[in-house]
Amino acid sequence: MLIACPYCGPRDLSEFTYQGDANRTRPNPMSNDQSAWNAYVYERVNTAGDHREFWQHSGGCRAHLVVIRSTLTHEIKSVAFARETAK
Amino acid sequence: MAEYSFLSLLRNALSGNEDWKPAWRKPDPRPSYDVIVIGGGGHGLSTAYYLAKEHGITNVAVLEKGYLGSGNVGRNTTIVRSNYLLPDNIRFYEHSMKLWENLSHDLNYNVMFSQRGVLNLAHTPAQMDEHARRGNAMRHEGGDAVLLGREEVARMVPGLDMSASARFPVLGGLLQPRAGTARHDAVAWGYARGADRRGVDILENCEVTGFLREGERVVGVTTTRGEIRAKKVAVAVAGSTGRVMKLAGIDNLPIESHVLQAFVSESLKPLINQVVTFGGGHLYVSQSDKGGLVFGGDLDGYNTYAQRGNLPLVEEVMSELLAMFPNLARVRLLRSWGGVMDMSMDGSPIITPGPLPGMFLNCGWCYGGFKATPASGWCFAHTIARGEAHPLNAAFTLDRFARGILIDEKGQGATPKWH
Amino acid sequence: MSPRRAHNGGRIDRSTTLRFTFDGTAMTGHAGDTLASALLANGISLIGRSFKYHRPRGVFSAGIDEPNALVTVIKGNLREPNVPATQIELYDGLTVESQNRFPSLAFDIGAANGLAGNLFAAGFYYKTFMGPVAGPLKGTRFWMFCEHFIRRAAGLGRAGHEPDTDRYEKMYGFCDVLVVGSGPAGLTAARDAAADGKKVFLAEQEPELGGTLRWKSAAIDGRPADDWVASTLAELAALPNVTLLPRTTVWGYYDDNALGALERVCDHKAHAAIGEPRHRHWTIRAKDVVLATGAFERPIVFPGNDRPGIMLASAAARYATEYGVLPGERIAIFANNDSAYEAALSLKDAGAEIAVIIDVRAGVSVAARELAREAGGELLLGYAVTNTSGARRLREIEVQPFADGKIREGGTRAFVVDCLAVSGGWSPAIHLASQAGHAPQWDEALQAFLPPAPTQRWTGAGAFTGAFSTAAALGDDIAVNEPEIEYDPAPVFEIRPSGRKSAKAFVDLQHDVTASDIRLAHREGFRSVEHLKRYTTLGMATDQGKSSNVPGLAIMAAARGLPISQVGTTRFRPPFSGVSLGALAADRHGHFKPERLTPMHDWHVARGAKMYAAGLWHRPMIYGTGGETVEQAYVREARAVRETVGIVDVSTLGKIAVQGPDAAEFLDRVYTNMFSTLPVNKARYGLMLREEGIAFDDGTTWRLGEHDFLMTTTTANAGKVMQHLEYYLDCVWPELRVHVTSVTDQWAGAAVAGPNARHVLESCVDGTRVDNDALPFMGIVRGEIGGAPVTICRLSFSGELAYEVYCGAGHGQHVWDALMAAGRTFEIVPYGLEALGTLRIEKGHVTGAEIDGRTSPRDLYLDWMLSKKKPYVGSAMVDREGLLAADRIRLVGIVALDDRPLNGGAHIVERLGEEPRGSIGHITAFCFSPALGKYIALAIVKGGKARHGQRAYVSDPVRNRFGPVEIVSHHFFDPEGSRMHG
Amino acid sequence: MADIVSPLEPVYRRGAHGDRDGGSAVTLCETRPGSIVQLAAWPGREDAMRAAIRDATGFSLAQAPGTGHAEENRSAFGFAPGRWLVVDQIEGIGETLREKIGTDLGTVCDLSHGRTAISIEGEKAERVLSKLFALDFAIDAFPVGQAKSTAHHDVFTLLQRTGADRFELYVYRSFARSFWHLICASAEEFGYTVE
Repeated sequence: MLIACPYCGPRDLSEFTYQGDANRTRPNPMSNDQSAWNAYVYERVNTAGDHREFWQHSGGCRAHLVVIRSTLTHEIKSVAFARETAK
Repeated sequence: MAEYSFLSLLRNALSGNEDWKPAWRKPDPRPSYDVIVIGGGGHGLSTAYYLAKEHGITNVAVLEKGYLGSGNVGRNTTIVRSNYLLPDNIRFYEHSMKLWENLSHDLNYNVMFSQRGVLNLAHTPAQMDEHARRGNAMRHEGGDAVLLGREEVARMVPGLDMSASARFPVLGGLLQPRAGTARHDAVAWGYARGADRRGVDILENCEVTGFLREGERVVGVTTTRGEIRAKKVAVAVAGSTGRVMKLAGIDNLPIESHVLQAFVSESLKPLINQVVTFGGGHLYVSQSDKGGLVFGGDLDGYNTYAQRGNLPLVEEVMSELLAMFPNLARVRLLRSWGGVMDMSMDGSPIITPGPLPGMFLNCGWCYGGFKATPASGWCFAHTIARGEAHPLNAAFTLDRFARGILIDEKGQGATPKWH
Repeated sequence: MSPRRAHNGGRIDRSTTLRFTFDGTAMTGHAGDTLASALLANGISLIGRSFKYHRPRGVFSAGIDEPNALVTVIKGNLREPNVPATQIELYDGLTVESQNRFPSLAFDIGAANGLAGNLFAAGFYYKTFMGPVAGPLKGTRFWMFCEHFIRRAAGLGRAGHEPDTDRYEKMYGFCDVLVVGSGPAGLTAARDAAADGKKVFLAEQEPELGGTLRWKSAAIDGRPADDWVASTLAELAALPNVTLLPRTTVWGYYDDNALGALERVCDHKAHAAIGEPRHRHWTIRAKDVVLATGAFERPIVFPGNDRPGIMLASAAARYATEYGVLPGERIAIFANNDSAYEAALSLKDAGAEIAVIIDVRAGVSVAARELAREAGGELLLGYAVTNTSGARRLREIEVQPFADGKIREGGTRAFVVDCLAVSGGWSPAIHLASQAGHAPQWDEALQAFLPPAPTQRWTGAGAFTGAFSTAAALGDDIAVNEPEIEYDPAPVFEIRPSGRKSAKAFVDLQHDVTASDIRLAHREGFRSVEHLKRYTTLGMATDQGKSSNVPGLAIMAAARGLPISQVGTTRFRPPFSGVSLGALAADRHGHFKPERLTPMHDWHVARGAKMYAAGLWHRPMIYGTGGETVEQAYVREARAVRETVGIVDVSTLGKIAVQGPDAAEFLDRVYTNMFSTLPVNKARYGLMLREEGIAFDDGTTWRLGEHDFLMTTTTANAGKVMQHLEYYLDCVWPELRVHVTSVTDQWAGAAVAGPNARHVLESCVDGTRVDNDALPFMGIVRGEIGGAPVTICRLSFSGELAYEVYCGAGHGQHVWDALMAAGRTFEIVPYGLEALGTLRIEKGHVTGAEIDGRTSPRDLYLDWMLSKKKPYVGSAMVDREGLLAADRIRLVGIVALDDRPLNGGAHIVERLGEEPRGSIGHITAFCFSPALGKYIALAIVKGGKARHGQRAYVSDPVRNRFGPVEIVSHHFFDPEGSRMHG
Repeated sequence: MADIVSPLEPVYRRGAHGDRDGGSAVTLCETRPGSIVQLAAWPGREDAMRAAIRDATGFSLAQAPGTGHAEENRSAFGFAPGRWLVVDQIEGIGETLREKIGTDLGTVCDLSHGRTAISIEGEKAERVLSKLFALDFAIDAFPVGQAKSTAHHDVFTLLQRTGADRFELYVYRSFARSFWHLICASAEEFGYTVE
């Protein structure tokens, strides 16, 4: 795979670390809604298709990215800085 | 159907092998069954087999979208072991081990389970202690484990880098003597034949396209071969869990699908007798009866349903293998493939009634699926037949995450790629 | 009769003679020979033995598709098994052995297996060897007894036990166009792309570029084909934007046009040059790929089709034309298409006699007839080979009339020949395309699978696309003069005489899978392609079924009564052909992981420290002085800390600069306890949880300025903590103005601990006072030691009066030396990890053995660190019922009551019985405590504190250590902390 | 001031090595700059940070990622979003920069001891680096002045191209000795000189 880091340009998969599902929203820190926390920490949509996910360019600029990638073909549809797009 | 034996082989050989019958029938779906098992892999087939054998429920169909055994039962590195750390896992896998030990007789099919031992190498004193902790945990549950010193390891595994200058010198290892390998395809075929002989219908090329519901209750499935109703619908589809459960409206589960690559070298004369695992990384290697070295390492580490991996992981695995066995650099990689793993949030499986009425779920096998095949089917059959878990799978619930009763074998938390 | 060198011709250099040995017999060949051509030139036709029946086998192909002629190459004490003789370039001194034979190649007792062929049919082992249900051989024992012999009989070559000392290398390549294959289509594609100014890589698996043009008799642009190749190559070689990669096999097509390629740099040489790798593994990123990988000829399956002397027609022609070797004196051709007629003529031109051309078709093209006439020999149309004979090589063939896909009885004729050249049509080499995407498409006219529609950026060219002629490969602009033959074959894959019992007809030559095996698989229901492959092992040998897949599929299709298109094909997966494991490991072979060294590393080693691998770091475990045991050493070191002063290198601790106006707020969120209240120049111990409320890491964080913190982490978790912080800053709280930067390597750290620690500092620190007022517990000061700036924090892991002295890493050794010198008066002792561990066990401090990813803060009695005033990562889930359960395993201390050493990983039980049962927890760390004079340990035990004062037992069956212990508080020593506050 | 000790000292062997017939196609050197300083700007303050860098170094760095500039004794380049590295042969420029860069602009982090600087120069420099990093070193893909953050397996590395056939590499100090062995081994087939 080749991930087009918005800062570094297209880079080899070996430079990146997968940081998981980016569909989840962290509950308000003050919230004690256990089902919301359970959903955030443990539940996954596990999409078969275009999947919104975090990657860190750990072997590069170290920015976290939000990547939309097909889990069926590995085709990458979009890449953006997580800071700018994270929910 | 005829028993397999040396005599039957001889008799058939003399008649030119013209009289062999199909190992299992190819029936058409009936309109309804007592139980439908979705997934014609190892777990689905063993579930059907034990439903028939242990619970007398024979009006059962196994639905497989492709060819039988096309999933992980035919894509793994064939390792059978029960060397777990946590008691819930040890008990379950130890039960599996006992079923393995008699499986060829039970099925009248040689699954070639060979107990040549699994050896986990240790490279630091801390790792020796971790291995001792696990070995002791196994011994306290009635399992077998032996802690080996450096010299014993060197004697047991020729070719292993035992030099003091090794990047991670070998200090010893934890051996489970009863562990070993089995012929993976034979397990699927043996269970299929065994279930079929007890009356189970195995329906290949029969993909589930939806669930039939009466209110909340699941009462059957729609498939590419028509609608099939059942009193109970059991799901055992490993890497496809997310996709199948979405058909039932379950959009979120504590499961991620990841690809695990496996590798085989060209065939060699006997070189490695045990299954050996590396402690300086994550790698396991054994040698098949045909002579190929069979090995694998970590997941590629990203969500995927594609049965294909990528190059960085290939290179990582090879460098770990050669760090253990520097004599293998001239050996060639012959084949590689990918299997889609249903990685759970704590690295342990789920075998449970629900989450909908009339439905039963078996998933979350991570790397452990193949060796679990007999016990998974055995426990799942019990759960389906009785409507509640057997003590052996009572801990493998779906609500353990919310409740914080985790079975985190690796201590990595809700990061599936690390389990 | 036997194969021999032709009197002239070939591209070999007859003026250079190279010596080599085969099974100890000295022979010679010429530069340009492969081992296969050289062996044939020496009259050797028996080269290997088959996998199952150990049947004699010879050279079958001239390329990478070779199933039979596998040998082991010996270099010094290194063995490389299973190398096709067709892929070995001859060099002076080459040493090879045949394999899978005992005692010798000519007489192999394994051949007895062939006598019981029907017994060993596909899948036989699934049906037997189960053994008795009861008795001493019950369970898996009988199978394992049988398996022992099966394993020894199976396997091909023997690998060695010696470490491979050769070098392997990685290379990353970037290009606009990667052309795979250098035949006419590849050369043209490379030339065209280069002319467009593209950066081009041209990879060719053979040593010489040119592909089929090296042995096919076409004229291009009015010149002989090899002239055209030479000039095109010269043109390409002169271009700066073209890289030619001979001996380079592109073996894997991965996502986003990443291709793996193996370059065999030194296999054709006796010795590598200085610094030269044996193999180089390329990852090539190509914007576009041109697949010009050609096609593989496939055989026809017929009884007795495996004898040495039977080979592919194109291979026979190639031996004659390229290597100047006649694979036989008197040759028969057997074909279902025209291409073999070209081969016949090449063989005749090289000096062989064409005895007969047998074609299953009733009629052939004019061009083929013309070629047959020129080649000489009888042309038998509507015939097929039905049997062969010859002990260790082909002696005679039998042919019978053949029509409508069937043998017609009667009319049998025999021909005495020593070579049979077979062509069953051509299969495009679509492997890479298949790896890259969809399933291939069956083409009825070509009777072959054509590449699928691309899912990645590649285009096909030449024979890969099913256009087999040279003219088609070169395109319209180049004039080609070649026979206008028909490549479409008759749809005949197997010749199956009816009635009488016939000899075995092999589909997969290497694995001895016969046509009957395929029909048996069908009979038993193993009918899908994958079941067929798995049940019979068809196509799973080292040649990966390059010549057997399509015939095998066709035989299954016939058994099922379906067209081949409906039976499907197996998907190709990497690698296209075997890749050395060494190449894939590349520079990590022999150097698995880099070493991380602290600034004082060389000093530790020079002082005789026994080093310990802590992740990638090396840390001193003990500094043994003459003859000490490990225990004696750490007890001496730890005692010195308790009694006077010691010094330990703590440079490996993870250090993270946390900077910015929101740094304090950020720390409040990631730590369970409060950091915003920490004054400048003070440090505080902090605990981090995962979101699940499970302990993650701990360490001290120092407030160096209002907006400037230095966080320390455990050595093991430094990377993970860094990633954890970056994740929250990028993905969860992007609004916080905080920067985190790894400064682990910026700072050298030394902890000076013991009652005399302050005196040591007082005598060497300039620019600051270090007394209790200036530097209270958890205080921070800055000064200099020996002219180097230092930051000193008074904190204690050992429980003694202690300081961590940090300085720039480049000053680390200098400061360490100064501290050692200052400590001399107090008999300062350097101590290692074992003593560090001893001191912390005595104090009951937790580390990675207790924070093992499963324990909650309450399990470790760190509840006091859980702030009630603010949320933090983990706060929402730390109170789940499972984490509050009474039977959780929690931290305690253990004292051995039998004065014997304990062990990490030993379990704790309430009572000892016959068998180890009833574990209530385990020991995480143990030591002999010099302070207590006892063997003590930390443990995690069900119930924790509630068991203090209870008697229990250590149960350590894997080390056979059992004995009484007392469960006590984990705060063994100075629980009030008076010493460190002093 | 105490001398800064290099982690390469025991393994640093000046002179010609490897294949002498290769004619020393590569020169390796530990450059030992006095200061290596990281500057990090808050989002939205990147332009101001570049202005501060211009004031401190005289280099006008363009906005584009990875842009850098190098002169004899000083260089500066961007290597991550909002982050730059300033390298100077003189010690202590971190202090100077810290005075110029306020909390509202960003942060300054001194890495002078934490990174080991190695230069590689010569006609085979690109080829040697291609063995180690998954980067296209061709000059059109990696122009002079440009910097890239990358890694060789576990060894995180910053690279700046400072000439047509010259690159400066910055690796973590603790890994420097292992990395040095690796880069020397990679250059061996061409012959190399350690300066």
